Amino acid sequence: MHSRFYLSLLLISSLVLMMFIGMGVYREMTSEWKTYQTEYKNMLVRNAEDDAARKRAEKLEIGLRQNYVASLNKSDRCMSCHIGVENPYMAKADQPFTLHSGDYIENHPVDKFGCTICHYGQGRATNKKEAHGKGHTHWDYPIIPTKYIQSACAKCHDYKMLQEEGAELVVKGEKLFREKGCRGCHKLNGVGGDLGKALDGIGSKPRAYYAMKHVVGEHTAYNWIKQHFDDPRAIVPTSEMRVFMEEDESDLLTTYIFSIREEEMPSKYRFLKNIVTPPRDGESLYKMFCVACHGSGKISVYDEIFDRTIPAITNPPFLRSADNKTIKNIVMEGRGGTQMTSWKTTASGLKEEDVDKIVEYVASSRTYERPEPFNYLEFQTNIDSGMRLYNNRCSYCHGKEGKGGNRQLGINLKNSTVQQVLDPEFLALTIRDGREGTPMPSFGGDGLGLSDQNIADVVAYVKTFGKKK
Amino acid sequence: MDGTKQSGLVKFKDNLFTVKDSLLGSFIRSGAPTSDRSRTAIMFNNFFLHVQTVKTHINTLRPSYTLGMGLIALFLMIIAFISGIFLMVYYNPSIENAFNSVKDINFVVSGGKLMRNVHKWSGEAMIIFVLFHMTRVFYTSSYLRGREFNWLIGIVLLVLTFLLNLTGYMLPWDQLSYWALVIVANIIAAPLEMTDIMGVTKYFDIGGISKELFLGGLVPGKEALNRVYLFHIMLLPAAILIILGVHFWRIRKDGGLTRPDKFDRKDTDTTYITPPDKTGDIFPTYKTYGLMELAKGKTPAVDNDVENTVLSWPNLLIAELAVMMFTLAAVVAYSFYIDAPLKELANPAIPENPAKAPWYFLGLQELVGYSAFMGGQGIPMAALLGLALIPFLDRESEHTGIWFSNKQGLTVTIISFIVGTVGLIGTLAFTIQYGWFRNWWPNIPQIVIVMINPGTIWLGFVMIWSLATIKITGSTRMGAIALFTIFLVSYIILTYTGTVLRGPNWDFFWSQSEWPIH
Amino acid sequence: MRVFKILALFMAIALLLISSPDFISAQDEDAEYDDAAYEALLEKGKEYYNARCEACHGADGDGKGFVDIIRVSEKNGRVLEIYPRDFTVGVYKFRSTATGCLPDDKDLMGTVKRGITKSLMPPQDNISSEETEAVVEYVKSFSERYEEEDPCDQISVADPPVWVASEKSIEKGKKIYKDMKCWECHGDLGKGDGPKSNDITDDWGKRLLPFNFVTGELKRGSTAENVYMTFTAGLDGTGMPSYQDTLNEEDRWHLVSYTLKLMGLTESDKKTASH
Amino acid sequence: MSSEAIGKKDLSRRDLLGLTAIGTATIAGLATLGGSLRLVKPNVHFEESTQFKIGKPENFPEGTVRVFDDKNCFIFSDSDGLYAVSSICTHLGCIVSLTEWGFQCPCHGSKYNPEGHVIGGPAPRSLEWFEINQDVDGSLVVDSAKTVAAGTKYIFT
Repeated sequence: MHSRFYLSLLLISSLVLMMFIGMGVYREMTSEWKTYQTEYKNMLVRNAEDDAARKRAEKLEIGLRQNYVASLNKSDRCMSCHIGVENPYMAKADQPFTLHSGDYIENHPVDKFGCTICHYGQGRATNKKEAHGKGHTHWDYPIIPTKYIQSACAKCHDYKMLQEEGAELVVKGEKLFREKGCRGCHKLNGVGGDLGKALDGIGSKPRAYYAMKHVVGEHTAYNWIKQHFDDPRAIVPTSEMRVFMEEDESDLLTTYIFSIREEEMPSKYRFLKNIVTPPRDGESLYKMFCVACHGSGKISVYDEIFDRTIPAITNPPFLRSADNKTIKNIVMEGRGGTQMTSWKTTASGLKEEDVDKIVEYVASSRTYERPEPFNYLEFQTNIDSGMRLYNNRCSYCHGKEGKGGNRQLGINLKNSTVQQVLDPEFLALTIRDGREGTPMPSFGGDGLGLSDQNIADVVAYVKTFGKKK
Repeated sequence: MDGTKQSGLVKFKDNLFTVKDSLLGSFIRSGAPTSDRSRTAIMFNNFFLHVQTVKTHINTLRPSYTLGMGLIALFLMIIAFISGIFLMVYYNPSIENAFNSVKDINFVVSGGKLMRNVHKWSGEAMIIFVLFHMTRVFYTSSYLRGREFNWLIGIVLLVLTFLLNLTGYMLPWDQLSYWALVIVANIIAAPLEMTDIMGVTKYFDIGGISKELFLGGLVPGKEALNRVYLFHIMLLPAAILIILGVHFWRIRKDGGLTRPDKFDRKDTDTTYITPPDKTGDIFPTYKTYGLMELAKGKTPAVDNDVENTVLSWPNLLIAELAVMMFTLAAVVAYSFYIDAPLKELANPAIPENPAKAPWYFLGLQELVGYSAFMGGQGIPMAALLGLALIPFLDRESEHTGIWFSNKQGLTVTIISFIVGTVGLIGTLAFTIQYGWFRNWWPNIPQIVIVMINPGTIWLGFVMIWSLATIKITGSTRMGAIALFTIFLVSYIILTYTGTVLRGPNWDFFWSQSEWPIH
Repeated sequence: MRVFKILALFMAIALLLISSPDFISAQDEDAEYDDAAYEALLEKGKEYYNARCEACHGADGDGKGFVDIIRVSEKNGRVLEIYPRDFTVGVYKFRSTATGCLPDDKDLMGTVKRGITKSLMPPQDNISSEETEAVVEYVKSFSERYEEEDPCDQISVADPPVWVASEKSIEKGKKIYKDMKCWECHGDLGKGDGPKSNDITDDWGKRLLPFNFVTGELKRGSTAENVYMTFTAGLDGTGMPSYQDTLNEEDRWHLVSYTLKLMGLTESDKKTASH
Repeated sequence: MSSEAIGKKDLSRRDLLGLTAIGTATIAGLATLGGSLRLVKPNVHFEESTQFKIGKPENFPEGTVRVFDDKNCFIFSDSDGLYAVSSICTHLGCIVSLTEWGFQCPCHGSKYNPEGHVIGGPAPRSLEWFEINQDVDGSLVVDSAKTVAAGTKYIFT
């Protein structure tokens, strides 16, 4: 009866401890992978064709399988469950035992490549939830959906080879990336616009890089990228991204996006047969950097995303009044206060010769008739009269003081390019003749009836916007 | 010659045949514990047991007196030490491998996950039980009568416990580790706030230098991990072991655990003791004493109090064994169900939102929200200083060994508890609702915020409250009770606020379920 | 902010109407203009029209000004082609009169003042009431319809019932949206992408795109009353009919609730948006 | 004597609860210790696959001697066929080098003949011979985890 309290405490605690140690051992014994391996072993034994095969099957050791590839720094334990991945007899088996599809593992043996180098997921994990890394697992790189798996091929192979040998999805994605004008806003390898985030290593950004709030379904980077191609503002409400996808284009681009990775493959894994550099002629460059906003450039459109008019830049009336030098100036300087950023080499990484090519392409539909010149300097300009005219005739599109945008059709006149780079003749011509194909009407004689003197006055007034008061 | 040789061999032969008994005898030097004498001998012949007295006061054995808190804290530490050694088998302190090796412990090491959980939870439970132990010691006035020094050592042990936990938190090199490391490094650099105000940062950058020494660089990287690892597995454990040794030695020197001056045995005492054999042996009724050592306080076996002592073997040892088993079982059971967190790999580019320190520092982080220097260094220092000074400012030792001293003590505790709860929640609610100086006057100088913020105001209030209590009750003991109670309440409320009520951007939320989805 | 602006606009208009009784009486005495005064009014209107309206609506009011088609690229990439209104036909979308009727002068004046920002028609916010009257009178003079017909009476709109935009009302509206086949043009989710959306034309054969509730504000303004008026009066010249006869008043208000929900303008939407 | 008796009696009274409690505690403690010690044995090895490809059979004409340093293996080809010999000394694991007369271990002077048999020094066993297989694509695969009897030579086409 003595020390009853402490002895009872000791007895109960010891029993509880033993119970939990036992439960811990039991949990180890019945882990997910052990269950799968036992099932696999039984399957092999049951389906063995002869005694020798049965003996081999019975000798199968149940234990963790690890594929350690030192040069890739990968320790993949996927085969602890996907144990039949190299067994040709498992072609028709269900997951997780099934043979790897296609003939990929012939050239990419599992013991040299592992699994996560292509499929991602958490190779070190030994249960399905953690290994596949979906949902709330605190793993940055969940297993990649098979529709995007070709992004992994591009880590080692060149696009020509991929095109020829059955990885055309990522090739198409790469082409789309060039032709949708993604780099008009996003820098890649230091070249591109500044409106969006740089895309270097975007494919290996961790999960936390993305704001997952609006993503439908699993909160993975794959879903984020795919869904934001489909509808940028559904994922990032304040996004200014202009990208409009047809059917499977978003999948293709997503595939390409995940091939842009930070980590480099060791050279012995890379297999570059024939690298073909993508074309860098004027049209390709225009597509790469301009097309996202300007489209074909033939018509001008008021854009609700930018909340301002995106001017037409390849229509003949524009080209008639703007020579290559003017266009190049606009491109190089950009238009301050608008989404048109500067394309100087220092700002965009684009070489000057490339800008020349783009300008040449833009100007290629120029007809060689020149407009009747407007000798601005001959006029005695009256800024007050210009102001009155501007406020009466121009301000309801271009806004007071030429700010433009915000549900006003006219473009911004206040930026430094208009104020400093463009000469008054150019402005006067534009006012007099208007811009066909854009909402800018002709204000000159036959049009809305302003005299040349009036036009000169307006130009003089417009040119005062840049001055600081 | 021949005979001598012969007898030598015979001797050797005899020794050889009796080697079993003599070997056993050298291990069990006192014989089987069948008599009081041998039970006593065990206690003082064994290195590990001799730190304890041969006889133990019944009061010490009463679970309702000590609640076993100190013992539990000790055993938690031992569990953490042993499990830590097992984890060290696999852990690799490099930024390339740390995270992976922790993943390996979780995934492929047999029982690795359980071991990691045990290590984590025993470590964190240690904080709670050290605080509980401190609370017990305080409310039973056990810091008095020569125990002032041991109280100070206890505070050092508390700080070491915090540091051990904190450094451990940083080792997995996941997002939690990394951002906790960043926050802690910047709290260390917080004196910058003061030197900036004084304009002497250029000449005397104590904050910056401390941070650089801690991190081995300017941002957390491989050097920082190495240093943290060194602290966690070497310096801090060594320090805590040595100081713990002193702590126990002082308990012995101070005359064992405290007990009331007037101690009455109760009938219920028999459920947790075995009364000594009164017959013969070394504690006869006619006993005499020799001077063994000089010790402060009342040794167990003087005066009539000897009636209230029992032999440590088996009474104390069974109690200790039971508490140890209880602790181990509880930790293993908890660890079986609840996994230690492990988030994504550390990413210096993407902070956690909210980037929270480990929970036991979230009270501080709440204060840091007002001023990094005051919250991270000033107020904690003041609180520790206040705690350390308690035994020197309150010297009323008449109620030693009695919970809450007396009825008045209990009343003061309850009132202080209510005042602390209401006052602090009010202060926090006000700050959360209306903001602080910077929200009202954006250009206010930093020095004003450093000096006057909800944290310092609360600190001031606590001091005034304690002084007022001393004045009203006329007892320094009551003032100490008021101070300590509010300290405890503040720690709990601030920690709760920082842990549960603060969400992304350090905004206020009633619970984590209200956090916006990322 | 926008709500505030719209509200301010309404307040201004309301104030204007209340504070100038002679303005209203002038309306009533429309027919009693003497010719000279009418000519003077038209002249004034023409002056204003030529400065501000001609560029788009054309010197002859036929909608063929120099500006021509205005293209707007919506946020989802859909490009709307906007043709300035042809005043010679005398068919107007934004009326407070029954379908097929001429609009009330107040409707026209309201449109001039407010502009149609969605279609980039700028609001004329610094125009006096006389000028408005003059320009409206001038615009009316383009159409022969005004010589033959009189405008119908305005449909009176009561204040929206309190339950508009409530959960229950939205549910009912959703059902009506389905039953009345609104989705055929406007799409299941109101994105303007219903099965018929690709082959709608206006009365003059120009292609029309159904309204996308999700991205746009309503041209006549996105208040509950305006939405209600659209359902009641229809948008003449387009595929949007009047539901005055097919839905009772209560049902129309339910439909308003659902529309507001699709546009994200209900109270609960605003709450979540501010988070 | 009497004290002994009382002691024994005392012990027996406490026996049931006390001995059970202490016994259970001992078992629980040992179980915990045992379970913990199991943790020390690694379940996975961070080692590359033991199988490695050496190329097509036609690359190994008669008389070929090839050294695979990173795999610790020699490949020989003679008139009887192809064989793979380990370069790890059976004494204490140093790497042997090829000489005119066989293999020489630099660490403690073990000597082997060209077949891998010990001819001198402390080595207790002959060098191991590895299994060679032909893969589906025709290339040869050596598996250093599978040893075969010394003298096993393979003929591939």
